[in-house]
Amino acid sequence: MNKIVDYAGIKPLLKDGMTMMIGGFLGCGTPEGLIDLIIELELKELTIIGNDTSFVDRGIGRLVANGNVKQVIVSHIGTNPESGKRMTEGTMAVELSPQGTLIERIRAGGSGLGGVITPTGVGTIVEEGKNKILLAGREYLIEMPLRADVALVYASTADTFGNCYYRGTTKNFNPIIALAADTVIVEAETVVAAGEINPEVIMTPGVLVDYVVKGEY
Amino acid sequence: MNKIVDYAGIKPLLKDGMTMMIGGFLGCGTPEGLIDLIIELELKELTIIGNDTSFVDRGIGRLVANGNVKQVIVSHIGTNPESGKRMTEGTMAVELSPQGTLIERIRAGGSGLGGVITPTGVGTIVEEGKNKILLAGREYLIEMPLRADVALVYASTADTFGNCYYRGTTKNFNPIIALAADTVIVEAETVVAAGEINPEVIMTPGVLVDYVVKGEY
Amino acid sequence: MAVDANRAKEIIAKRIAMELKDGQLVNLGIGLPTLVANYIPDGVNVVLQSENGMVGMGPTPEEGKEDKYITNAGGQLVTIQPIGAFFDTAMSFSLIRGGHVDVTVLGALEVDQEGNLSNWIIPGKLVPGMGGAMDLVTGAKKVIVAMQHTAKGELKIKKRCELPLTAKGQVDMIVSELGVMAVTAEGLVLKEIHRDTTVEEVISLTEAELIIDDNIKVMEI
Amino acid sequence: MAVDANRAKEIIAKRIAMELKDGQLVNLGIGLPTLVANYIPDGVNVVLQSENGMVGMGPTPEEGKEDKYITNAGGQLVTIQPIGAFFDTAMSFSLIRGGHVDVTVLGALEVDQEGNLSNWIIPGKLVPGMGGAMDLVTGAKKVIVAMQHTAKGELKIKKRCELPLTAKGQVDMIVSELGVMAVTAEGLVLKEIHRDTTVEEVISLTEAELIIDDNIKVMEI
Repeated sequence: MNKIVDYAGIKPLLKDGMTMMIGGFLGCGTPEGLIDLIIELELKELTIIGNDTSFVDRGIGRLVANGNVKQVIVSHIGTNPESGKRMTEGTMAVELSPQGTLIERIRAGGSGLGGVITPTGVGTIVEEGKNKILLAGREYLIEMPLRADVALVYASTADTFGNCYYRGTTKNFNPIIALAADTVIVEAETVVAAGEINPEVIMTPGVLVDYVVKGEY
Repeated sequence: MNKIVDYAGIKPLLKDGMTMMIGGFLGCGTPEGLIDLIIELELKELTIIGNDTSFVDRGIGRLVANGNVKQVIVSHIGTNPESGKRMTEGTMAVELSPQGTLIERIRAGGSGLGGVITPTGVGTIVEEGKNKILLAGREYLIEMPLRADVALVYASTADTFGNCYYRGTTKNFNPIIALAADTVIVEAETVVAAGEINPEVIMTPGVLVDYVVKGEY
Repeated sequence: MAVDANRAKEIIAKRIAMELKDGQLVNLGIGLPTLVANYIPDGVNVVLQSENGMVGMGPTPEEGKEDKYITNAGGQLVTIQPIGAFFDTAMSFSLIRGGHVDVTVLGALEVDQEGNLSNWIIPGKLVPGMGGAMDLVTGAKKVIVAMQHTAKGELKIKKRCELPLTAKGQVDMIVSELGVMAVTAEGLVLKEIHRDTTVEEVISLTEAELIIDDNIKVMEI
Repeated sequence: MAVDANRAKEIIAKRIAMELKDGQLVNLGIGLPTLVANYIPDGVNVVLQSENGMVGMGPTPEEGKEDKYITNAGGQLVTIQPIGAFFDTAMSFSLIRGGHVDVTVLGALEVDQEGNLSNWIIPGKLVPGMGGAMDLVTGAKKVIVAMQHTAKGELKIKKRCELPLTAKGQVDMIVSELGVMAVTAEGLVLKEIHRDTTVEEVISLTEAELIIDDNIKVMEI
């Protein structure tokens, strides 16, 4: 089973209005070639789930600045002035979720768990509109799982079966979003034959991956 | 900071009545030297949390057969006739938790989450006495976190700072229990200097580990 | 139709193997379900999961090539295929509970016409524990029960399970040596029978109410 | 006592560095808290966490030795020490929320005598988002606020925070260029003051009610 496609092969999979999870932390570990593709396709009304909106000229930040995005669900927008501007103008909705809560919501969505029971946000405006629960004498929020139509994953190395290895701090959200989307697309810096990645360092097994594209970054 | 001790150095840490998490899956990835130590110390009234009670002559199974155990919290006891016998006699209590629920309960205990919201067990006797919750139209159980006084971890390789690498299927419960105990003791097949394990393959960072003993198995 | 246990198991395993599709992630329970791996058609490559922490599980190692740190969920020595990966039990059950396992095949003590399954406890007699079975039956996309149609004369395909359940209403398909049954909104539908039995015999050996499929077929094994 | 911002930050960072103990896992927020790393005493080896996915974070790489795939939570290039490890964000916040981080040092817009902290939003003006701050303040064993005592004449150590909170009642210690305050069950206790200020001056620049410690000391920096 060979999952390798080129960027042209990815185009039909990306559509207006989709919810997309995108890996990366301030752009480190974001599949920039897939970002290019979204801009080239002039996609509209996207909902983007990721850690942050990065910088204006990098990763998710480029999609925000380019006007592809209807809504973001992230933990931080402070490094991208376009995000604040669009939020204030009312042209882009922003849901802020604490980073640890956000990653657990994605993990829950990908792991069949019905929600996340976290102390983070109790007593703050983050708790507004959410279920609270008292367990073993402590108050917690119940935060709801997140899933997406598509996950755009950056891998340092992927094999033709889709197994992924993430080097350094590129791991961040990538192995978690690969659990939580209907279609998982990997942009890999290096592509190798199945079996060439040590099975001990694979964080995303290929069974989770639908397509692998060789990155041009 | 050198965390290396010998078995004698571990002895004062292990006491009657403790709750212990022990790594391994049917004995694969269990620190047998630390099991020996518990037997040698003739510890009593232990509560053991682990995947299963293994076989009579292996891993947690040896503690059950030797009478060190007051209670087990596991997903399976079928491979160890001593477990069923002691449960029937009433000399050992058995709490059965579905495997995926059990590992999430330990992960929750080690990750500051207040519980686990899982569909597993709904409509079965597993739900007895537990909170149920309806979220997004589906019914879930709320399963409570688990923590222990001590985690007994098996690692293939540990460094002097406590960083751990687990080979093959020895991973199982080991990296998760290392999050969820007040004291974490690692028995490593191989011990190396700090920095000799590739930081990409470390599943348990040394900051979680209190003691490392070179395994004699 | 009278066949011995080994022949019955072979029929069941062969038929279930035909359900598997190329590229699927499959979890086979201990015992009879494990035999399914022997009959997977040429050209169909499935990925086997072992819930202790592996995908891409391969067969028993050749003598001299055993690795004591590569074991399956039954504790036996196995191998890993080139497409495989190792991980911890939390990740393993993210795959299982999260719906990433396409097919799970499990044995049963009892199964019923509403798709309920009992396979982990006989109170007061046998308490092995559920292991990963509850999560597998709850989380896998397709749940196939592999079982001999009766056990020592007892009917095991019930109107309603009497033993404690493994999961409620999660079974999709039951395959026995006599036939193939599908759990549907209308009830339990007999879709196929073995060439050496009759619909009447299957009905007589089944406590559940069976709906006979209009296009009932002979098992192609 | 009038010092410029750089000197104030140096005082704060030096004093907080004295709180750190050998072997602790420490998370330093962006900005002023990052400076703490420059003043850690000899013989004290702490492990720095970067919440994007690393423990054992080292300093900025030498020129020519940068690795674009080793970055900190501010997106800057860093290095990893021999005792370090990389992991994903879920593991990173298991460490944080799970109480494995011994000390976190963060900046503040406001902090109050009940240990409340506001540092992530000024509604209608500045909405950077909380990033990992809410989890850090909720989960870390010891929360130290590093802040200049006042900002443009505004008193920032309040009776009660007016801005939206980052977390409720989680702050343990506040260190400013004027002194060291501890949040206790009795209230906010002034434990130390800088040698160039007076208790009266600190009180006058603090909106919160300060309890003066019987054994109040001069900051040893």
